[in-house]
Amino acid sequence: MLEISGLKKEYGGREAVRELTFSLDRGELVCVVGPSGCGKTTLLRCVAGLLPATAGTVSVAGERVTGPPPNMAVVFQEYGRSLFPWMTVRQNVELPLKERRVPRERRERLVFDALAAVSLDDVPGAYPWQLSGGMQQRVAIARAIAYEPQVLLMDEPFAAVDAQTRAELEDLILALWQRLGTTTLFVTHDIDEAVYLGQRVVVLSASPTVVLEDLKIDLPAERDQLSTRALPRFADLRGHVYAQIQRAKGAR
Amino acid sequence: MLEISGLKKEYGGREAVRELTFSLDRGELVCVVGPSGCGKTTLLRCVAGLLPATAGTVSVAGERVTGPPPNMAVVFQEYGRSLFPWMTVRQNVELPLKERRVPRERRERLVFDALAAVSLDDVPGAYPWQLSGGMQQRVAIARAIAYEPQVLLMDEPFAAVDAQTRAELEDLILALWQRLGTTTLFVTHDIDEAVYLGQRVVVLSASPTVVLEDLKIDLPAERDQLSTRALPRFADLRGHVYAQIQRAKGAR
Amino acid sequence: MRVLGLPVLLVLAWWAYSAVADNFYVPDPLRVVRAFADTWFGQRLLDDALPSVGRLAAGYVVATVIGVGLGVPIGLSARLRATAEPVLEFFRAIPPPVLVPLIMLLVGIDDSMKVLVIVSGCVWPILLNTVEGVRALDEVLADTCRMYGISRRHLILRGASPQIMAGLRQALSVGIILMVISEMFASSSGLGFTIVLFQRGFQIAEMWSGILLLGLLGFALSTAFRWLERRILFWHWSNRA
Amino acid sequence: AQEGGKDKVNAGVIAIVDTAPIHLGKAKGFFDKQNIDLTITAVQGGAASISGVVSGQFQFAFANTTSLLTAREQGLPLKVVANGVNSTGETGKDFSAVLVKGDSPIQSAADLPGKTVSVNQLKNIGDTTIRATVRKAGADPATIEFVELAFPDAPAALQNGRVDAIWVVEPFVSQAISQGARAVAWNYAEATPDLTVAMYFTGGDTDPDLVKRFTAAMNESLDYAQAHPEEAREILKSYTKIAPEVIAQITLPKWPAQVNRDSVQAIADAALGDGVLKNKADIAALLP
Amino acid sequence: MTRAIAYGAAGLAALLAVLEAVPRLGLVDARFLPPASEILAELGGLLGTAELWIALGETLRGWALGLAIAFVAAVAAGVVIDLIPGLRAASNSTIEFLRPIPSVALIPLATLLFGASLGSTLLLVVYAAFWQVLIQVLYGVADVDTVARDTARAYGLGRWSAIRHLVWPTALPYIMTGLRLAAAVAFILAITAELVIGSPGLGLEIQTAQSGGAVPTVYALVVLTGLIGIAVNAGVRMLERRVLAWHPSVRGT
Ligand SMILES: Nc1ncnc2c1ncn2[C@@H]1O[C@H](COP(=O)(O)OP(=O)(O)OP(=O)(O)O)[C@@H](O)[C@H]1O
Ligand SMILES: Nc1ncnc2c1ncn2[C@@H]1O[C@H](COP(=O)(O)OP(=O)(O)OP(=O)(O)O)[C@@H](O)[C@H]1O
Ligand SMILES: [Mg+2]
Ligand SMILES: [Mg+2]
Repeated sequence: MLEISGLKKEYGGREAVRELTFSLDRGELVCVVGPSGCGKTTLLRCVAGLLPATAGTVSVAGERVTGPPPNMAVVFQEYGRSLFPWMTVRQNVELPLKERRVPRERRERLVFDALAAVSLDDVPGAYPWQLSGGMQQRVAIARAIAYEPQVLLMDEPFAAVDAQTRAELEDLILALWQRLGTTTLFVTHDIDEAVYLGQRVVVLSASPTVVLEDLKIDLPAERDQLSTRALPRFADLRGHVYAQIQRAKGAR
Repeated sequence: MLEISGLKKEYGGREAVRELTFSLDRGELVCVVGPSGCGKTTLLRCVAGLLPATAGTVSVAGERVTGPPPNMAVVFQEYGRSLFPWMTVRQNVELPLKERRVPRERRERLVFDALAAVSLDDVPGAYPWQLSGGMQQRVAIARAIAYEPQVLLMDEPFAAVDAQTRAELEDLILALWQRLGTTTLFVTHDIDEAVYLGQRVVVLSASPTVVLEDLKIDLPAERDQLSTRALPRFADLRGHVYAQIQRAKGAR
Repeated sequence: MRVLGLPVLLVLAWWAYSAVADNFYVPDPLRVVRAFADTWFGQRLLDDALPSVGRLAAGYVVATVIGVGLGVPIGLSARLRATAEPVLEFFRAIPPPVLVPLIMLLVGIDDSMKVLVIVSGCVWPILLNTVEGVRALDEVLADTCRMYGISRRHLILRGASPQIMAGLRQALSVGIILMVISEMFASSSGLGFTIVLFQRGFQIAEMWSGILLLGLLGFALSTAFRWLERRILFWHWSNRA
Repeated sequence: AQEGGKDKVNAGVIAIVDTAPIHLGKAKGFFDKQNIDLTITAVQGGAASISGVVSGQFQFAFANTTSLLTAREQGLPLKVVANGVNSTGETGKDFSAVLVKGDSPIQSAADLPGKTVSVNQLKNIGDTTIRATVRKAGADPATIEFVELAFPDAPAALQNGRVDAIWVVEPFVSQAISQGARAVAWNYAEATPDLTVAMYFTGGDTDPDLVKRFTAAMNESLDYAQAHPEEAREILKSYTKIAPEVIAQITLPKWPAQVNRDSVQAIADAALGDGVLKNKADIAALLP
Repeated sequence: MTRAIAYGAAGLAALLAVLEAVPRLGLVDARFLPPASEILAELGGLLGTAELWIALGETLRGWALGLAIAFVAAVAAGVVIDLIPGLRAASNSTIEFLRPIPSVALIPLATLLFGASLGSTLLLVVYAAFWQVLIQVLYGVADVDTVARDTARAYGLGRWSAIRHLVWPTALPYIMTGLRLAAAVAFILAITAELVIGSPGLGLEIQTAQSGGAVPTVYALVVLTGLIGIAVNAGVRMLERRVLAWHPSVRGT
């Protein structure tokens, strides 16, 4: 569904990403982790078609990406800046559908369902700045869901929310993904989160970046904040990724 | 060393903290956890003498607290706002000592040692905004150490730093505490962190707040990010606190 | 009580001074108030105050249209901005009053001259703030638009509106100043003209009443502006309750 | 203030043709002779010189008749000390005129009603004398629309058709005529015979002896300028920015040492009739 | 960077070309708008005369003196209003009323009180510049971060230390903004006072040149005021850069 091959990115002659090659099958949820500044955001922006790559290609459903592809949605880390502050929650979620000329009735259905899925159907008339951080990020997620993308990209979406909200949002993402089967690329720097969420975890090296490891997460499909995280296998995987990243940092 | 008894705080007639009673022995490190908005910051500001309590008393080393006590240091959550951006790292650390009229030579010694303790002795001339978030928080910690407090208060000091830096800072706090033996009250909303750091964990209920549980953490004194967290007992304690907080939230 | 305390004190101080000092140029407040009523409640309001305000409004609107209209494309295109910046900086730095003689040479002396003088001063704060506002549009928001195929018209004016409003606010005070100055040249009506006429005729109390009226006008306009701004920028952090 | 035996005097004077005598007199040393150390400060207009005198910045200043009458009416204690400048009294050869475009249908002052005429300051000597001239020509000046336009701006405004007629003084009269404008009225000359256009004055509490000496120096300067027009033209180059070729052409005013009381009275009456003054002026209190 | 300069130069060149072409092609009477080359030549000539430099000195003196008085008075007033509890609320309405009074409304008063002299210029400049600075000072002293204030208290900083190490640096960026705005306004008002009242300075030169019908001189002087305006702005920005090296608005660039 999503293929990244030989991706390279230089900023003004300085190599940030050296060579990335990996792919996602339809309906897969893959997490990408790596040390800070290794190029996770760069990778994601290249995949989203927001940034031209220096070399290599990205393709979605066989189509080469040159600009933002039509069936892709992104949830940015900076939720506070990705919502339109002068629009209500419902207007924010609705806007992309309006621009796509989705008929009114279907549009309302989609918006309502998406807000319900993130438990925000009681505040459609509120403005983003009247909501807590976690709620704002849920609005951004609702907007992505309502858009019905084939591919969903998320860039450290929970980096700025507190731990309890974060756990809730993680479970929300898992539940939605299981229900809708959207191909999802999830970027994070939190190893626990990556192991908890992903079917696979792609570990990146420090910049100039390559793929250090593409790790299959062999935990039960049904996950739970307490029991899954308490599994010895979880600690194993966690420790393994942690050691990898330490190695990556050390090698820098 | 630090005694909190019958502490009650109302904001404009609305009860935020109902009744808190617990104490810290000299040299103890106690973590306080509780659901968001339960009054952790309120508690800490009362202890620091920055906020008058509605009822009850706080005393440090037998002295009743009415304003900021002289031998107490505070590390705030918002490190970005608690460092003076117009001062260099060394000036920030030095300022409280200057106010205290510590002689120049001794002051320089203290500042140097504190910066060395947080591995920042190579950037004393940098301004806070030239540092990463984790480094800024280490400056705030260095300032607290150089102040040589008998009691150290920390309010969710790592809430806004990334997971890897956070792990490093946690270990830094543990090492410093073991070396200096400062009585430390550490507020967090991260259960893992509380269990990992504390000798005891005080669990607060949702607002109006009371102490739900004062839990002894019977983990080995020597802690390590990977092995300690992988211990079955760690998962037990973690699960126990988690369940308590869920209960506290549910009861709201 | 608090709100009124200081103004009352100031008026009393004025009164006391005028009584003690017997300064020809500082008449006592009562005379000024009487002069105010005699001068401004009547034909003068229609003949002088209204045309002034009308020209101010016209100049302000034209300046807004030009400022925003040029500011958006200049803000969007880095190349255009680099080309236009020195020229804009230069024109902005010219004190608007020195343009009065030139504008008079070029367009004459009727109302269009006065309106143009107001435009020539008001347009710069609006233009430069619009450029800045458009240029500083949130990148994340711009990326969001690209990702979800949202056309940028949803973003540009709204996103830049806090800055544009800041420019409009500056332009308002510049506009009042230029309204007065333009009427001090080649005029036969208007508030600025009338005040100068009083001054030349040494009608001191009347002159003070004109200054007072200008103060009231400035105050009323800035109050109205603040009201409007709150409505338009209800979502901006500075206006959140 | 006495210094080295000389009184320091600051005089506020407009930098126009009319004030050549005081500049000439200073250059000739007439003031030194009277033990006056004279500084001439350029001011913008009558209002500035009057308030300069009232505020004590100037001991003496120069202002036109109407401005002085208005100030006196408002109770300012002004006193004329010397004559300033007079009309030549000759139609067609004066330093002040109402001009129209060469191809204008306006032929004389009687055609001005209903037209737009520019003056440098409204409610001042310009509109008063123009009204008087029009009245003398047998027409009713009530429908003339006066607008304010500084002298330098007026010729261009006339050219562009922004106004129907302009009132200007030298050097703009010569300049505009050389560019094709045509004079239809000589308002100073026609309004009243030998009009005293402006005068030198002082405030209420100037040392009478100093006033006497200043008057003496001023009168000597006036006489000298009147007698030596070429030197008067020459001195213009020192304090105005008028081009030398224009200076050679302009019509100079008359500089008699005596104030023409009748003309001042006539202006006061005309101003009262036009509503520029509210009360009958006390000429005697103003004039020496 | 060099590209930006090239584009900027191209923009200026285009402006000059238009100003040269319009009168030469007869689109506007060259008597009213002389070609750019003539204006610049005139400016060059003027710069060689002592008169111009004296006038320039007069203008800058009025500007600098007025700005300095307004600045000191406004900073002092702002700090006093902040220090005395209740004064802010009490003075609020008065400030809000006096501030929008256009300073040019005082021109007649200045003419009467001081005539055509430095006093007139100062009255207008000080009045206009004072409010610009005062408003910024008031915003600035109110903007002290609560966490920073708590930090100062927790570490035992005294009242004067807090003002010196906390309030003043916090307000400084605002004060600099106020200074920048005030410098521009003060320059405009200095020129206006000279132009309208006739106080000595560049404005009076413009006025006299215009009275003599010397149109190219008028244009040359207008261009000169524009250049000075740019210099004033650049100067304050440079000062700002030095004083606020730590501030986000400066360190970003
Ligand atoms: N616009 C840019 N211009 C120049 N260099 C850039 C730019 N954006 C990113 N970089 C550099 O590219 C590298 C990768 O940055 P990127 O933001 O992709 O890292 P990241 O993995 O997302 O880091 P983090 O975890 O801190 O978000 C960094 O070294 C960064 O300094
Ligand atoms: N200044 C204040 N005025 C009124 N209410 C306040 C104030 N500060 C805090 N509160 C209320 O008191 C309660 C406790 O707030 P506090 O900030 O102490 O919570 P917390 O436990 O630190 O939360 P968090 O984990 O989100 O930081 C909350 O309900 C809050 O709304
Ligand atoms: Mg990133
Ligand atoms: Mg808190």
